[in-house]
Amino acid sequence: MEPTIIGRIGYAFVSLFVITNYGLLLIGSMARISAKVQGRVGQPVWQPYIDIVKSSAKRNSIGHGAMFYLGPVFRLAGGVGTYMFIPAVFGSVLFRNFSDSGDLLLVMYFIFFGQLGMALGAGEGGHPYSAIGVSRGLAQMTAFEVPFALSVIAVAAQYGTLDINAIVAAQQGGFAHWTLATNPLAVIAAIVAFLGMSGHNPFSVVIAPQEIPIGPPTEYQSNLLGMLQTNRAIFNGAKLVLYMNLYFGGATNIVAMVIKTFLIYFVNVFVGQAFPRLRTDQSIRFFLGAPTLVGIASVIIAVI
Amino acid sequence: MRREKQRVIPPAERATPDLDSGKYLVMWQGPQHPGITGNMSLRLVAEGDTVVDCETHVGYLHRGFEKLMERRLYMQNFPLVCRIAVPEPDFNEYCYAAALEELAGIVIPEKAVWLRTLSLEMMRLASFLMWIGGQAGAFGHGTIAQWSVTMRDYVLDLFEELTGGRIYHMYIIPGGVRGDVPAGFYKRVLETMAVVEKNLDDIELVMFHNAVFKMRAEGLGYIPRDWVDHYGITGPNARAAGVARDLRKDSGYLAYPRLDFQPIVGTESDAYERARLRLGEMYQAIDLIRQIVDMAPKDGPFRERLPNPLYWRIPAGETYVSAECTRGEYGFYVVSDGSDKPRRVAVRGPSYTHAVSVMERLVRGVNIADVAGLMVSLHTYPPEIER
Amino acid sequence: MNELAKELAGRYGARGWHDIRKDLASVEVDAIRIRDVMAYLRDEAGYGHLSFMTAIDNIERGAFTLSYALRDHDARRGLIVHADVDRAEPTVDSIHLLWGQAWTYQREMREWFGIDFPGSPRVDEEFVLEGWEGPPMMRRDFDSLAYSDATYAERPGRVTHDPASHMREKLYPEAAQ
Amino acid sequence: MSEKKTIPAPLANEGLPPEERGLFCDAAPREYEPARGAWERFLNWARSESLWLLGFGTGCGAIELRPLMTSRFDMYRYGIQPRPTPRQSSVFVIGGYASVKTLKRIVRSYEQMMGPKFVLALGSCTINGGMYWDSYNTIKRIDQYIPVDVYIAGCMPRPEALLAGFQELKRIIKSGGGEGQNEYARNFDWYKANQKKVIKDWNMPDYNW
Repeated sequence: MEPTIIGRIGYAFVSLFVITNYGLLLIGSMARISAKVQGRVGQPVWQPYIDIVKSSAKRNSIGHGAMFYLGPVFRLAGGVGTYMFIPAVFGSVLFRNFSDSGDLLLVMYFIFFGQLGMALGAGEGGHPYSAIGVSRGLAQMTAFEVPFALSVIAVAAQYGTLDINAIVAAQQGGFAHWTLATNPLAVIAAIVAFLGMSGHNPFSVVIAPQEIPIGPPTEYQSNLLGMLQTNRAIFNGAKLVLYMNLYFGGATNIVAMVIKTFLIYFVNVFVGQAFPRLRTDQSIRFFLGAPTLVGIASVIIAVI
Repeated sequence: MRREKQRVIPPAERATPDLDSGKYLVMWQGPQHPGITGNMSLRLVAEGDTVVDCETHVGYLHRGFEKLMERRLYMQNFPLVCRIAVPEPDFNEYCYAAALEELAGIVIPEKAVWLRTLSLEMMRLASFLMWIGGQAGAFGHGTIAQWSVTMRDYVLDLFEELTGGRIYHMYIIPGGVRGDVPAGFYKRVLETMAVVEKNLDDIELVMFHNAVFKMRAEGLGYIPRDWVDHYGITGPNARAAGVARDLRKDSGYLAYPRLDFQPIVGTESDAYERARLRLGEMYQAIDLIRQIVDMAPKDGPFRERLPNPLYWRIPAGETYVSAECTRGEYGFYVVSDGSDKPRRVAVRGPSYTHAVSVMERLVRGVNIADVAGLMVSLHTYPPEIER
Repeated sequence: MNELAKELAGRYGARGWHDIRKDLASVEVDAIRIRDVMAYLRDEAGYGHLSFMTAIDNIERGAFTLSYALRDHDARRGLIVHADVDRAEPTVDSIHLLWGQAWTYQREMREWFGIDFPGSPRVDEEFVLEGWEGPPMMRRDFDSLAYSDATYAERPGRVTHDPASHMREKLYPEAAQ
Repeated sequence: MSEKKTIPAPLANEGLPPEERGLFCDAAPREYEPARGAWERFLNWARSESLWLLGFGTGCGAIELRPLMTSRFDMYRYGIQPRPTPRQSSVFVIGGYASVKTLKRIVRSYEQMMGPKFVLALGSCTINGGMYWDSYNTIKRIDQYIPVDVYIAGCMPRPEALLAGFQELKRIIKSGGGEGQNEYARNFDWYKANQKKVIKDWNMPDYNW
């Protein structure tokens, strides 16, 4: 039975709540896994929750004008918007979100909308490190967008649609139908782009604590920081779900979703622990090199 | 010759950029900045992503040691000197003690010579372990720091057993060393060295064979060979430029003439080469510690009898004692006027030139992102600049 | 007396060559010739490495004694060059063109002792202090304890003993009475 | 604390060029009323379990923060982690002696931190001057200049002592005692007068709340 629009909004809230918590736990558990690599015990898995409560419970905060406040709002809107147009679990009414109302292009737009909004707000902070961080972030974003967009084009061309539900539907029926199996080059380009997108090493140029502590959010504090932390969880979850849908056959139940997204994210953290950080120019050169060529090849494979 | 080698600017007068032109961005790196070693600050003038000018600002840690020492008895100064350089206090203790012994004409027992050498070499190892974490961390690789600082902690455990202190040991006192070796200590030294050596192998694999680290560090901060004398560069920074100078070999103090080692010399003189060279020195330190454990006399006195320190007057004179610490030439210049307090104590720290003159010169033309990595690769430590 | 001592004495009127130990010596020159002596030592005599420069306040003589420590790495020996300057009006030639790090030491001496080095880069800027209003603090007539007591608030309860009398009371209580 | 209110400090951005004065605020900080009852207890619990250190090694005590951060002692276990910017951090670790030049930066960083904020002072030299009791350039007690929650004695305090200090800080916060921010606001004139007595070159903006 098709739920009413009110019901769908209610479902969307439930789904958003689930992905927020999942994202926070994912960040917490990944911090613990990285700690294991480093030979430590690491923070509690629920530490991100406490951090958000703490940040929001700060008693005072400073502002630098309206745009400064709008930065995290835009970013949160970008995160929520991205998630709202992706089906988290294929075929589920609860986790379908509004995926039938939007397509892949809208999702891609939302991924970058948040970053642009953040750039505007952080620039307002007036700190030179914020400004440098913003310029680095935007420069790297344009670079990793090339392989990512090529890979998305390959997927769209392969399945002949931009509708994410249709793309997932086309991948059902076992591993051999996944994009991973049918067009591995597109997956390679996309995963490399994801390293840049998630800002782990070696592509952590945006927040680089030893260089520009800590980039765009330098001036953000208190509840604004709490908002950014919440968004980080949602946005991470949304991107992981998108990747799972596009390349790894989607998920038909929540357990499969958790396992697949966990593994995708794990690749990031794993790479992040083993590498130092590239410079901005090096990372741009990297993304415009091999990953772009792989992306072009994947498009060619998909078209012929 | 590696590609992307930094352009060599001949030593010349510093040209100040026109800040009013609107072309430049002035920003401060430090003192509250994770990418700075210790507590000092750099005032960078950047054009785009490139630093065009730099001024170092020091003095955040100035405690006036040299003035305080003039107010204290010779023996009262002894707990003070080790606080000049926190990561490796033993070199302060050794240089101060050796200077006093030379002025007062005291000859220390054989066992003290070996224990001092052991203490200095362990300190070198600990300091390098701390440094390598900082170098990896400056390029964003936190894992290495987690490993190496823990290894340093194991070395500090040895110090704790030997001297009772983790950071400040106050072990090398005038006249010898403060205490004897605990039973079974040498065995634990060897065990720890095995652990550290194994971990260094891991670090070499993960850090030095890492493409990203190579991309960042190769060609960064090239020090030409003719700068070495002009700027008074010493230690690994000079050796990486191909100048085989090592005071342990040249001056031959303590037990070093009897130990088997050769100074490690590099050629490329960039950040990667310096890191590589320091890794080699860590292996060398482990090797030297093993030799010392093997050769050190197992019995005998460890301290010469001193006069009552409250009334200890040292004959008038002056001397300069230097030792090769991890960063270069560390020296104490002590002037005595025959009273029970020193007339003047001056400390020569290698960072004095590395962190100020060389840093200001090298940082020009470097990407903002590389400033932290460059600074760490010079292995500077601010307290010995300002004392 | 060796070759270098004779040479320095002949050329620059250096005196008082003194071998501190087998690889370290000291010699005294006039402050007015310090730059020539340093240039000679660096270029002709092989002392290419400037270890450090500092000053000693000989308040009894009314003079600052400058100490320049040089090192010849090839011959493995060091040399400390002394020069006296008038304490009332201390001005010395700058050697910042000879060694790249000398200007920092000169800036330090300017701040700590009040010795002027005309022409040295940034010599009048503050080095380690900020907003310092007292006299140059490394001069011997500056009392660090009195300044500290007058400036910084103290926590009550801290006691300072004279070590000699305190130890006498602790160890030999009967003799102290 | 009433006798502390003696000399009112001038509230002006002295030392700033006129065109920059408008960028900074002349108003003194104000006190913030804590929430009531169980809600405040919950918030205090969250504050105590998520201590973000300001990454500012002000003195030699900072050297023992490295082992504390790394795998031997691993302070992340207790929800403590370093943070590179004062805006986001809640705990300021004063790493030992503070020279006058550093004190200025300490005050600045402290004022930039968002409340509630806590100060942990390490080493004998922050308590009574320690080894540098007669130095002309180091202050003798840090609590004259900023409010301090926990002192850790020793030179230097071991990482275990630091961990114990953090546990004590947590206990204080949970019991509602970590009101350093309000104390600073209440006795603001006194603190400012003390700071200006020592820091002669006040060439920095006064406030930036």
